[in-house]
Amino acid sequence: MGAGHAHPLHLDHDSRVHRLPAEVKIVATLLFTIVVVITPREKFVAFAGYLLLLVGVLVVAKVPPGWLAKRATIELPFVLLAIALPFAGHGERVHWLGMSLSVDGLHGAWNIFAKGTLGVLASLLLAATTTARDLLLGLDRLRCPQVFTQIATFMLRYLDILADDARRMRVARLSRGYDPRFLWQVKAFAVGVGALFIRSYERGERVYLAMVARGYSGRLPRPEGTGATTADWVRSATLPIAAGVIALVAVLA
Amino acid sequence: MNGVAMHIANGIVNAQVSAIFAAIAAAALAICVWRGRADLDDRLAPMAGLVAAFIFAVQMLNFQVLPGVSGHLLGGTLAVVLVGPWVGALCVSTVLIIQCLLFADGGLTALGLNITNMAVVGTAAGYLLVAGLLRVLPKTPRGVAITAFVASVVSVVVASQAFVLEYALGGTTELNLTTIAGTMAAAHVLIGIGEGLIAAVTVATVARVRPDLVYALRRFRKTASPSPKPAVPAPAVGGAA
Amino acid sequence: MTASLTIEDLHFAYPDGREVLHGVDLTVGEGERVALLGPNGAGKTTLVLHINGILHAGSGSGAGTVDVAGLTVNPADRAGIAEIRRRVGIVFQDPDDQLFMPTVAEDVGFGPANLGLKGEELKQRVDEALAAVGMTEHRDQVPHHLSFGQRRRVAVATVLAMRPEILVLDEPSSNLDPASRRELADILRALPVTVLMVTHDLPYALELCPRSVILDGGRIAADGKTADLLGDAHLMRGHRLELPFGFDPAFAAARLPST
Amino acid sequence: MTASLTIEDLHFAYPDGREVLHGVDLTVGEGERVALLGPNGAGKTTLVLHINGILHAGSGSGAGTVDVAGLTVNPADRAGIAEIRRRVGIVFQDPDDQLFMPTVAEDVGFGPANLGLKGEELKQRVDEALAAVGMTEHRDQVPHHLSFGQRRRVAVATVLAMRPEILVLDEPSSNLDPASRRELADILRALPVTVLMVTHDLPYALELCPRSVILDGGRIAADGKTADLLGDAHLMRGHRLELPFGFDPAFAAARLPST
Ligand SMILES: Nc1ncnc2c1ncn2[C@@H]1O[C@H](COP(=O)(O)OP(=O)(O)OP(=O)(O)O)[C@@H](O)[C@H]1O
Ligand SMILES: Nc1ncnc2c1ncn2[C@@H]1O[C@H](COP(=O)(O)OP(=O)(O)OP(=O)(O)O)[C@@H](O)[C@H]1O
Ligand SMILES: [Mg+2]
Ligand SMILES: [Mg+2]
Repeated sequence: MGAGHAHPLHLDHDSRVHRLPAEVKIVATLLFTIVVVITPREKFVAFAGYLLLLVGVLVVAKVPPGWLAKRATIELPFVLLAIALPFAGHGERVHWLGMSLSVDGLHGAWNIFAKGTLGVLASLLLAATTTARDLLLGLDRLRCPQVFTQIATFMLRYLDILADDARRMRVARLSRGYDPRFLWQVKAFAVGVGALFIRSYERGERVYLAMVARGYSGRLPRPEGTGATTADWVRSATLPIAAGVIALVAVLA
Repeated sequence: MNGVAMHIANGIVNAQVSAIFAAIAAAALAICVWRGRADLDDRLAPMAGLVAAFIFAVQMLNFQVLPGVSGHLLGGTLAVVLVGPWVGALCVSTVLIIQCLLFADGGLTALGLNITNMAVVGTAAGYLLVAGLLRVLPKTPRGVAITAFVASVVSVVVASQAFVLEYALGGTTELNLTTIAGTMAAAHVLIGIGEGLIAAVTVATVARVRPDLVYALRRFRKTASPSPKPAVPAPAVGGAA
Repeated sequence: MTASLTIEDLHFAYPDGREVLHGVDLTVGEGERVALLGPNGAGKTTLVLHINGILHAGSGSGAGTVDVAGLTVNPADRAGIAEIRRRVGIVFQDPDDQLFMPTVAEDVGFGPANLGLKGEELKQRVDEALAAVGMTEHRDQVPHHLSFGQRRRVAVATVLAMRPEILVLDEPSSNLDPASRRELADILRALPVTVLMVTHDLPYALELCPRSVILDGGRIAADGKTADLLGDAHLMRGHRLELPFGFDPAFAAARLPST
Repeated sequence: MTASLTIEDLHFAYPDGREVLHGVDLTVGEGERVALLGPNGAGKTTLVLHINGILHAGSGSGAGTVDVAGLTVNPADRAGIAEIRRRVGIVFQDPDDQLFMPTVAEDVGFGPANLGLKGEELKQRVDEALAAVGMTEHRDQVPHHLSFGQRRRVAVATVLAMRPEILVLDEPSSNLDPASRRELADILRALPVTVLMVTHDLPYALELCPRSVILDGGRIAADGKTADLLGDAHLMRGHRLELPFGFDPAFAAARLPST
């Protein structure tokens, strides 16, 4: 991970979606997700429409579908929950392949599955096309209170330090004959967690002081550029507006 | 049934209840921002970032608690002990916001629910216990470790019950609430024990090596040995720190 | 000569109770170049970190005053501290403490950007500083993927780019290859600023700093012309300072520029 | 003379694609002391990290073989690697990479404990190693609360305590005060082991290592007697190596022990 620049879900290439300022992407994703969530669950066509919209974004952003599908598996616990619902739900029941299923539960399962999946896909597309730093900059431009962006900046920075220090400690141990198969691994882990925390903290503290020594006052210097233009907003608005139209048509139909 | 990983996804709780809790979370965080500013000095700023990063890292450890039941650590108590309740709540919510936006973990529309459970309820419960326990327990690394352990277990369970409440108000499918409450509580007692152990080890190490960094001990230290440093001027810090 | 830096009766103990400074007094005049010598653990780094308020009485316990260019270091006075930090540039002993941005160029630009520089002017500052330490071709690399010596050079560049009035360097020459070491000396000699340099490299101190101060056990043990101090074998030995192998004081004196 | 270390046609590129080693060949005989010289970024640290398999073809991309005391470094062979790590002790360039335990004594004892030492014997090893670097009184401190030079000394002690057959030191003298530097040289000279030492301190190399190797741009550029290499001004300048200020080769040669 390159010093808070990239993150594991970021796809490092160029596309029209990548180039959009982060703030318009955040707002578009949020509005899209809200439309998805308020759509009544039995409007099946609407959800198909939303999926098509996301496929459109995926094509423009040049995100490989397989890559996205693999990342989407973090939703799995919820899919499992969804599968359980038809069995555990109340009310009217139907019988299918010898199983007694609750109708409300089936609807609930579909609801969680459809809305959950669409939400995860939208968020993944946002993550794939936005670096951590752009995201923070976007939040900053959206007037997110500075404490959050400040804590988040340090958090991303420290994630690197934690990973880096954990790696250094591992190398140091290995070089001195440590064989992680030994049983006292647990003890080493316990000692390690505390030591890692202190060590990373003190390193991070020194880094922070070095930043302060060079005039840091809570805000990273903004890269040149003024943020989103009207054209950017218009372009990104297509997604939530299209979703809104689909929802409206589905409800009215 | 499956013990829900604590990050609620889109579509589990209906839109109205999600909106109500988003408003509650926003109000609570506004208070934290206001109260936390005074705390966020030179020393606490990097600590807050590290606590957030640490919580972020431990939240990635997903525990298989029982067959088919998994959950992960929350970190609220650790945050309270090291950076205090206000900044602690801000740390946990920052983690949740970043996880939601950059790691697609937890639904965007469920952010208010998640923040309420983990950042507000979990942290508040942890804080009350820490404050209470430290009155009676010794202010030593061991005492702080025990405090952190107990407070972690309780706060995790309390936070999990907040989910049950939300589900009762706006669950999209009718389920037997006592079953959910029972399963969630059982699963989270175990999660809480795991979390408590990590929190206890970490806090004990910090208390031994850098006692000055443990927020929960500051109050007691001040009376013991008056520090020459003047109190941080509250308003001046606002923009800068 | 006006004083750039005045330290008076500085005491300091770390939070774990270890007392490190026991009353340090030091005055450095404007434009002077002073070497700060002393054994490992003498408190040199601790002293240096007081100069722009990174360590202060509140970060452990201590007493005494530090004045920089007429301003008193007082951590409670945020505006004053900011002004002092704009005037004093510190190169840390460990380059890993200094570098934190995603690329070398951004890291070097961090300080000047905080000073309000923008656009072309900012870019020029960065380019100049990188050229000075010979790291131009690495400008887009991740700082943590550089070699140790390269990181040290970038660390020096980050401070040069801020054009401070007072330059404080903690072991700047360690891990530099010999040519870079000389180049750094050339750069420092050409800058019209006050320099306080911590070093264990005695010939380097002699070459660059007319005056030296020895810190040992948290107290100033000697203060005088570098050549005189290095020539006093008894004094040197008393503070774990020895001339390195093959160093010939007579040979060196002959080559010393007459500053 | 049997070879302690044989490196053949070693190539290496870091995961980000930067090619660092372009076919390095090096043989070090048993009991030899060899200095590895070269400019910043030449690939010295990268080379050193191959010797006990911390870096290998799999951690980036590369080719070639490294043999240590007759064993071939092969990261897939866990038992072999463990044996090699028991024989080779590496002092890292950055002491922070080396120290990770809560106290100095535990850190120094970590390696010997992994070798199976216990109780009194373990304690004695730790005491000896700490005494050798003069850090006995700091045994119960947190390593990260030491000064940089003190951390360097502890880092050396952690490796000495393992009594390796081959000692690889990456810039061991940087940040050490002059007396510690000399004491380290005395320790190294007294040990009956093979030493490969990376350094930018040319007089130190001359004092300690009869043979030197220059690595530049990922290739061995020269290999010969240290005195000869240092005497070849043209060669030296070509690889950013220059004799430091005040260093008099004639003066040094006269003082060199006749090894
Ligand atoms: N964070 C800390 N906490 C406690 N003690 C410390 C800390 N940092 C340094 N010390 C102690 O303070 C003393 C002085 O350290 P300092 O880093 O100032 O030395 P130094 O003169 O810079 O040495 P070196 O030449 O090795 O860099 C040492 O004895 C060290 O152990
Ligand atoms: N982790 C890394 N990822 C990518 N490139 C790296 C990494 N570490 C080092 N490099 C590059 O490899 C080259 C050689 O680095 P190395 O650390 O081996 O140099 P060195 O000879 O030890 O230099 P120094 O004298 O400064 O310590 C440098 O150009 C550096 O930028
Ligand atoms: Mg120092
Ligand atoms: Mg190196």
